[in-house]
Amino acid sequence: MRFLLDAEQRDFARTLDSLLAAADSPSAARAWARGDHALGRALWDRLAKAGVFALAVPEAFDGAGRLPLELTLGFEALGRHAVPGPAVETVAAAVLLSELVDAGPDAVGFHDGGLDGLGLGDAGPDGPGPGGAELGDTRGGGPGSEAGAAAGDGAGYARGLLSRFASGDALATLRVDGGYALDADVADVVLVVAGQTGEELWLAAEPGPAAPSHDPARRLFTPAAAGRLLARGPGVAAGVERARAWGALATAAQAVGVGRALLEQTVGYVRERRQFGVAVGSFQAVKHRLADVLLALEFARPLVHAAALSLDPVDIAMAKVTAGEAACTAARAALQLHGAIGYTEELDLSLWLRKARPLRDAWGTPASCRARIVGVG
Amino acid sequence: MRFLLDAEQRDFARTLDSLLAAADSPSAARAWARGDHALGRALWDRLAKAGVFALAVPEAFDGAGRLPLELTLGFEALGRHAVPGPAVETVAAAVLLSELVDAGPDAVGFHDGGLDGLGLGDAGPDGPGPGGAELGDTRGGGPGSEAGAAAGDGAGYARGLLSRFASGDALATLRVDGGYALDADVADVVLVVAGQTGEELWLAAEPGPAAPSHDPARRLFTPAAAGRLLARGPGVAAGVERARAWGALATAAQAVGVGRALLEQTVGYVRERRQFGVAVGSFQAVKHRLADVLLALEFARPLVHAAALSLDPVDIAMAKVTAGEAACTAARAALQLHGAIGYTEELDLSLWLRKARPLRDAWGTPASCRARIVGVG
Amino acid sequence: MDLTHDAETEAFRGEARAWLAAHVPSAPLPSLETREGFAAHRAWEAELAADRWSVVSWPEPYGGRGADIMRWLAFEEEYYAAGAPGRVSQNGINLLAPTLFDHGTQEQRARVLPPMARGEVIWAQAWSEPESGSDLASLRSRAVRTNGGWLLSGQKTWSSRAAFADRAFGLFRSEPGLPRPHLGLTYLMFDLRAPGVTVRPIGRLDGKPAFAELFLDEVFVPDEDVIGAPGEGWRVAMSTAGNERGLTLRSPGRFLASARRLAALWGSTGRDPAVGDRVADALIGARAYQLFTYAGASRFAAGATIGAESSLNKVFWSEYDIALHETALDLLGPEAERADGPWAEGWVFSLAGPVYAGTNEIQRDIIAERLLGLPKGRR
Amino acid sequence: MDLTHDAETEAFRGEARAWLAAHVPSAPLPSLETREGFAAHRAWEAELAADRWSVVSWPEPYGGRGADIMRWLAFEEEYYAAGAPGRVSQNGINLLAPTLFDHGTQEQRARVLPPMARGEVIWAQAWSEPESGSDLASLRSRAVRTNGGWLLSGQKTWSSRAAFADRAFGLFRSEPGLPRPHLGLTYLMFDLRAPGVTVRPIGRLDGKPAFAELFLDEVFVPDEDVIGAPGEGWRVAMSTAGNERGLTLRSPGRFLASARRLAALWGSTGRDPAVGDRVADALIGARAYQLFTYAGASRFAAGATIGAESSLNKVFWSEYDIALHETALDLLGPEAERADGPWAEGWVFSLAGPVYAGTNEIQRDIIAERLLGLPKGRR
Repeated sequence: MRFLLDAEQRDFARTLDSLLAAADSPSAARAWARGDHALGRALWDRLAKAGVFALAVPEAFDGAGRLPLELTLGFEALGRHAVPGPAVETVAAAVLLSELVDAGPDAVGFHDGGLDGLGLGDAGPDGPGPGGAELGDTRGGGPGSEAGAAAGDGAGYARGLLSRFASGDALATLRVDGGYALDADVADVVLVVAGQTGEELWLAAEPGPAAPSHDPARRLFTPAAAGRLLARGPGVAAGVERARAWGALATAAQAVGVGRALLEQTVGYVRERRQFGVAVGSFQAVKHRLADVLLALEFARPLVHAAALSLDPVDIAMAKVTAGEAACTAARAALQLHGAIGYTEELDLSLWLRKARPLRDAWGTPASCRARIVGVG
Repeated sequence: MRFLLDAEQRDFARTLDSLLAAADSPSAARAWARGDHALGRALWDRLAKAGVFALAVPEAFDGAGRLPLELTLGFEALGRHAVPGPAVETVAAAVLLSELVDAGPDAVGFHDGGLDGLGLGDAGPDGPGPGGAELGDTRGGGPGSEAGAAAGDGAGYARGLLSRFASGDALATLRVDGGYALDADVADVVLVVAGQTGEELWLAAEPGPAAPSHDPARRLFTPAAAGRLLARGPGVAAGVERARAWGALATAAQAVGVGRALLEQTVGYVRERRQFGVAVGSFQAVKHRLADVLLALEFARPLVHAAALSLDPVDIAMAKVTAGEAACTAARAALQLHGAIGYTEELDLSLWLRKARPLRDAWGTPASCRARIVGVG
Repeated sequence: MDLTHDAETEAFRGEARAWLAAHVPSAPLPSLETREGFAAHRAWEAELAADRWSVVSWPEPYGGRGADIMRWLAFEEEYYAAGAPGRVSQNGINLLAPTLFDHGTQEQRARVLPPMARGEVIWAQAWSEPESGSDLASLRSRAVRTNGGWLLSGQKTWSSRAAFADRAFGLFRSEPGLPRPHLGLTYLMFDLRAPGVTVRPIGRLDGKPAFAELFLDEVFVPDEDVIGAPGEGWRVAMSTAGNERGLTLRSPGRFLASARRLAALWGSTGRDPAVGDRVADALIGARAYQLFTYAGASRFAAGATIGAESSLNKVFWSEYDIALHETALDLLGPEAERADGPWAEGWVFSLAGPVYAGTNEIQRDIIAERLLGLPKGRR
Repeated sequence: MDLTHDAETEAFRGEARAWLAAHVPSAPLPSLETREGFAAHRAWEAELAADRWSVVSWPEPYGGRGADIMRWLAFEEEYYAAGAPGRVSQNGINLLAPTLFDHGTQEQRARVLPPMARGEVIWAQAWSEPESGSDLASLRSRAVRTNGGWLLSGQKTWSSRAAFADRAFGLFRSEPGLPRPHLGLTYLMFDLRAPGVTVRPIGRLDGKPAFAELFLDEVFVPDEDVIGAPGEGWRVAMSTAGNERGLTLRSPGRFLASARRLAALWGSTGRDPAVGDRVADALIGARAYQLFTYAGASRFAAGATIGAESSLNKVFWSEYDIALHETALDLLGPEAERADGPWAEGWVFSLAGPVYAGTNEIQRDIIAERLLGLPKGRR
């Protein structure tokens, strides 16, 4: 028992923090919200070089092996710096695809590139696939243009994607249970889980219609289960379950980072801002409110780390609900203690303020997490 | 529309307040907790002379007619001064019995004094009954000694009781739904509602076993549905429903009074008590906490008054839950801001502190009230 | 004590209800914090005014119906129950107009109020400055005496509606250097399109320009646009602030309607028993707020003034409003993330409640000091 | 980073579990705040001590097992999971003993600790005085030098366990008139049955004499019962207070067991969906508190000291404990009124949490000032 980050882990977290602090992530987030993804993708490249996106990809596909604890450190940094983009979704897609390629042919049937959308062949060969299937090929493909997939069968294609996720070269998004696929317009791969029992995995041809989120750096798409049927079988549903767990974990870590950023900025503000002749931070009501924010965050983070160690669904649910609520507590306090300026989009604070509630509800609402914890969900 | 107490109502409230302030109600409450009821009954006599116990009794039985708004003023005063005893229960019993004597023979069959416990005759004559049935007669009567009731039939007996309630001469308690009958050892009349559909009303022979309450001035009894079957029929269940409404209303008013007393005593304390060289009441955290108590009470009281005006079950449920929670909010703040001294039974504050939670749950828990408000209970 | 409106009020209520049923747009107007929505809401004000429903509590000569506070409350209940649009004129109607009735001249009332009632002139408030948020008395914008009027210079901020409004009102320091900061302030009205005025819209959290910064550079204001005596602005404004924080800032009708919508949402989303208590609390809170307001209105009708208890009112509705909207978002589950849903704008709007019109921290200080008598000064 | 106890700890845990399964009384003991219960709990301490389970973290010569903090945590988890009795010796074991290990003499440890471990001497704490609750430095009770020792005079209050305990420890002012109130205090141990000591039990809310007032009139204490140097008492005590507020005041095992009991109560009362979220929060809170403590213990094991973060710990468990018990009472419905139910005593006990060992108001000040760096001094 040593429930402490080791030196390497602390270094990793510190490195990411410095990297992102130097990278002007607020500008990237604002540009992303305007539909300009260049700065954001540049950020992703730097994070990929630091190894963040390899943390959910097995070594066989150029990943770091699956390292959930390190992943939570990465996502806490992403949250702390308001990094835009479908990062959680790319992790979830990576977990899903690697589960699929590991599953046997009884569990998952892959598209073999030679049949139409309904006909599924056996899983492809065991070795690494060509990996060279251009993403453009599949995105262009509708049900009537299946010939474009001849460059690789489904399993090989999945393997190729995994390498590209690990290198930060591809962004993915995922739609499950009729929910939203985040940033499907910019994602290189849009996956849609469909079918009565969630056993179909589609490569969507189109991002579908968009809806705005409270966080303008997030755009919510509803791609249809159409395009190419990448895989089918009970292994898809099982893989989605694992993907959800990782998605919830990464979101919880991101929420802790968002909460920390909000707390730090608010502490900084109330130390400087003066009203009635004194620093706002000297009022006891202000102090106590910020003490409660710290309390919420300090008791959320250990839950996130423990969930990463066990990957147990109840542990993950505990981490998700607690981190999400802590971020919202931080947001409410930050808004209140900044006064009117905090209510504007001009202040960078808004980049975090608007993220707290979406992260609380994405990848497992508090209600669904609590239901799982008491065993009714 | 004039949602304000009129001068007469304000006078009534003020009179009760002065009367009770002069009467050393804390000593009466402490004595009551020790099982010495003399001071408490003396208090009841004074309240009865001021007209409090006539407020739930129709004029035909020497009451003031039913005046629910004035009743809430009375019960707020009782709460504010921690008056001990089954006051709410006596009101509920008065409402129940007057409903029964008003119901027709199709709805309620009364014990006619000549049959055994299972045989019920018609309701008695319409005029005022003899009213002279000694309470001792009925309390002594078991199923085998029904002859003792020959002095009056059930309806006449009920009428006699109502007069005695109005004059403060008799205290009643009531057991419904297998709950507790408060202070059944000291009550002159112990009623028990029983039967599959709550259509039987028993005059219990014995108070039954006692259990302690968090408030030592309350003792919880479980009398058996045995002794004399006073009345039976669907009118009993309907009357109990009305009695419950009045019980909840009176309890809500009492809770507001308890909350006010706690707030006043705590404000007084923090103005005097000094720590770190200043009055405790000058700390912003203390101020804000007490502001929240005032807020809770000031928004609870109008609900109590409105419920008294309409006697609508949803209005009463709103008043009950809000007043009960407000009293508990006041208790928590009072305990915290008094520090250790507030945690002792020695300080009179404890007389109110220990009342808040029982009143919150008696005559309708918050859960049952909220369920009724959203229409599922 | 009774809760029954008199026959006159009920008749008035019935008339309002019938008019609203016939006129309220079937589809919601676009947000009033957008250019398009502002215009649509201005048109709605004109439609209200055409049948004298825009300022029911004003005297008839100014476009009102002389409704007393009980009829005003009844009107508001009907207004929100009908799902009618938000009031783009509210700064003028709720803040400036009461000041003009109390402190303005006959000429000012005749000139300013009718176009306000018709939505022809929409008013922005201009209280705050960058360095004085909660601490209003520390204002620094100046009003300098000139021939026939005043020259305003300085900066105002958080001027709600100013992005698209026509005119504004606020306090300016006309006599600097006096011993207390509340002294030497003057209450003025000015044109947002006058020379020397620069309006810089500020986006609120959802990006809509709900307020603006105003940069004033020797903006001429004629003497006729001073309200009350020069130098007396603080006293004049405080009567407005008292009004703002009192009974009319948020009418109970608004929350009664919201609570009913919430209960309907709960019903239509499967009556989740885990959320039932919070739905009940929303229904209770709306009723409690209505009753608290009725009690205040009854005291007001009996000749009392609204004092520090308006701080109770402010804290209650602002926290209630957030809780109600967060319950709605929780019922929506993952759908709640959509910023374009019917509950989304209400939620964003609610978040500002505890901050503006006197932060809830300050309101709680006032409650503790003025209503409970706790020692002043330390915070 | 890992959450797996080493094999030695697991073996230790298994041994504790087996012992507890064989020894924990099947029926709960009477409340330790009654004379009868105090005696029963004292006997239980002796039973624990007989097999060296009363002070597992102490060195073996004093009756312990030299358990490190991880084994101590494992023991506590097993202890509460087994439903074992409350610890009547906790003042001595958790507050006095750490002070003696840090500041006592070899002679003092040899004399004081073994009878403490065996429950033969039960210790009361004597910190507070009537005029110094949260403001401990303002103590006024005196220690006056006399031949071979000190004479204690004055009044102590809120002395927990003192109604039935044997001895007490606390701070006394030995050098009055020094410029700062923290100076000139001396840490002493004294006998509650010595001449000059009057113990007046104080009933807590449920009437049980959980603490007492102590009146001291020239009570002689020999020099051998001074801990640390005379005049250095504040420094000596602060190490104890740090310990009290740190990791050992409330062990996570206690709350893990309570949360499991709450979940069982929820299950046995029909799984009311309106209360499910609060049951989930109790389970989450117990786990979060366990993990927070593990993190602190890991830092401690790695050589760090427990600082201001112990204030986070204190606020968390004290508010958690009340919420957990109030959820239980809500599940009990009207039955919750009974003061003799299994949850009742826990609830009354929990209510004191935010007040004692430094009020939560002071803890939040500390969190804000020391952990967040907000300006000190104004409150």
